[in-house]
Amino acid sequence: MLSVLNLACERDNRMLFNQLNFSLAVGEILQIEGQNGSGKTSLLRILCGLATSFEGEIHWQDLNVQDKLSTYLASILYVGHHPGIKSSLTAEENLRWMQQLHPHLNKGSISEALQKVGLYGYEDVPCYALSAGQQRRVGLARLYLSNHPLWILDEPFTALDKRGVMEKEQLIVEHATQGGCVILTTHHDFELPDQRLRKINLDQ
Amino acid sequence: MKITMPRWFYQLASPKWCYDILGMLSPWLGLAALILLSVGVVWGLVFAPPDYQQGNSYRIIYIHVPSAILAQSCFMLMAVAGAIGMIWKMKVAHIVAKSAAPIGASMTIIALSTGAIWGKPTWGAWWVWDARLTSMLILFFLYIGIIALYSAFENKASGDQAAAILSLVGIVNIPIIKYSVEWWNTLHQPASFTLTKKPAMPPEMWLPLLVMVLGYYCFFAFVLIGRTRIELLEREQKSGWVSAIINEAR
Amino acid sequence: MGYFNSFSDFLNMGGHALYVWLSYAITLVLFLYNLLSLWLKKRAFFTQAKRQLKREQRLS
Amino acid sequence: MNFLLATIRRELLLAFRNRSEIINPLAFFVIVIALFPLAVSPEASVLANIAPGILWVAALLATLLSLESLFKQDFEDGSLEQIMVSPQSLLLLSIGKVISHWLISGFLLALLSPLLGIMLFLPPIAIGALVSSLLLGTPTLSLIGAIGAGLTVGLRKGGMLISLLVLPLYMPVLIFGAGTVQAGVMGLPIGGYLAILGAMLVLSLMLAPFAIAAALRLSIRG
Repeated sequence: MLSVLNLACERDNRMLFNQLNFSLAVGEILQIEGQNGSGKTSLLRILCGLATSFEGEIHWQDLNVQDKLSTYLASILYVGHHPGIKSSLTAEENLRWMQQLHPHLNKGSISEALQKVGLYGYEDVPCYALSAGQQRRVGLARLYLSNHPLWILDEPFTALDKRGVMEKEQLIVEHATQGGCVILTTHHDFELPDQRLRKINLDQ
Repeated sequence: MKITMPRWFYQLASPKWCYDILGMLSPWLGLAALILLSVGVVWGLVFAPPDYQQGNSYRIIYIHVPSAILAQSCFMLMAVAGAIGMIWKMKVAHIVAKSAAPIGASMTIIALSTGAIWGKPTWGAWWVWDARLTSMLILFFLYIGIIALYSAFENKASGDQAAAILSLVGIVNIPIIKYSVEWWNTLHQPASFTLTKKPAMPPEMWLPLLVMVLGYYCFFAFVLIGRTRIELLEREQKSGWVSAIINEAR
Repeated sequence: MGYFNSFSDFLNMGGHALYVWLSYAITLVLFLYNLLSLWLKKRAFFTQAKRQLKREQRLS
Repeated sequence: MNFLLATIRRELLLAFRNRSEIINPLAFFVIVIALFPLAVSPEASVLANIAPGILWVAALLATLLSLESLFKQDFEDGSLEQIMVSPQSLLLLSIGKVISHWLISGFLLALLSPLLGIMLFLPPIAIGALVSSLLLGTPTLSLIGAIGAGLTVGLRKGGMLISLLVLPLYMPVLIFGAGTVQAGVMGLPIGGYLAILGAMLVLSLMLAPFAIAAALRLSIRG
């Protein structure tokens, strides 16, 4: 579905990565590894069109992403370090805004999603009153609503407890088995029983 | 937004080609500037007749008017170069715009200070809120803003684009600013006497002015080319052709 | 000499000497400043570039 | 269109939740106005003379100060990123943000201005001119200022810079805005002035959103 050809990115006169080639088929999960500063976040930002200073090509369903940016953007869901959650709005209001932004966030209802991330009963509490882990879960709740074929997740497991991590892993695998793709970075050892998981190391 | 342009236009995008061509032009422009400015100054100061109303103080016109013209042309150039840089992603155009900004700012300083000094014998005050001086002052503020914006960005490419946006916004605003300042001026000082508007200037007065304007343009181009070439070297320091130049220079 | 009878007459500028010469002096200073800053920029670049080149040679 | 309305609704809700965002520009406006009688003279004749200018300058500065934070929060919490990676247009978002910014700054300033006009001994016949000029002029200020806010949002020290970038561009609006009130004081017709302020508004409404969106795009890409 997604293929990357000869991708190169330079930042502050330093080559982050060069000659990067990979492709991602339906149902695959790609984990990007690398030390701090190896360009993981930069790569993810390039893949979702947030950074344009790169060379090479990105193809989505055999079309160049830069020519068909809006159709591409309609099919990806990106959750970065800052997930775009307003602390003075409640979890429900935040998710409703996300639905305004992404028409594909239409699987099930918001209250179901909040229930699944364990925030049942917190719908009308403004996010600043939630703990860091709970806020993170508000940020990730959109995954339960998503019908996007491609998820791009930057460190999705930070600030989550063990159970939260397990649930998210399960969710990611489920997304892949249902025909989606996932690209993510994490320091967490992400062990999967089947052959879906692929890894790229940016240090090499 | 892809528009096909003639080949030379794309060659402009090659830093090395630009560096070489500009290097060939530069000495000629320098020479032309030197000749035109010396001829113009001597002609204007010595051989042009004094003004019947202002006497000899009008000789400031020969440095005031060209600097005011240059200050405006330079802003126009920055906006056009910025637009080219944004549309065709041409680095060289951004570099030209960046190199032009400080020169344009110094031209506004010349226009402002000579205008203010000229005001003293004409209106009896060192500063008068005259329409032309006021719009020149606002133009100076615009230049300061653009230069500050360049220096605020650590990433040069972002700074270039930010300044390009600002200079495009500025160029749309300049006519509005000029018009409103003129209108404001007539409201507060009806029928004021303007410095440079003359019913008919005899040729022995405007010919040296023309020479000076051309001389200013050549000087501007000379300095602009010099700054652009160095900025090109700075940005392309990693590439082979720049290393060759550095090695040659030692 | 042009429209002036003598050199001192020229310097006097019909009583407007201060204004005329002050304007021309400011203009001259700013023109020279432009040239000087150009030269300084050039020199700064080449000293920096040479230093960096030496450093790279030492490393390799 | 739906997205535009949704943006405005969200922005107004956010402003309502952090009420200081609404109150601060208004308080600033009042306090700056209160400085002038103390600094210049409390005499009615003096104050009435400079009132049009003061009221307009104070409204302009209040708008400018509130603009600084227009995109800051959205930039820091990732909301702008989310809009960039969504299929929604940044252009509509910019328009929506500016409209809601105007509703909580310029619009309220205009509503508050008659009170301050009276405190500065502005003749009652000029109050209409004051309110109408602010209603037509402040949206232009918000639009132009949002360009500066977008350009500086990614910078660590954007505060002073935005004033430097935006104030020169504000001058035509200031000239005609204060001119409207001045004409109102003298009992002259103000239709022409309002027409020019309206023309400036239309022009900036057509062009500024593109510049705002381009500025935001460049700030997010870093």
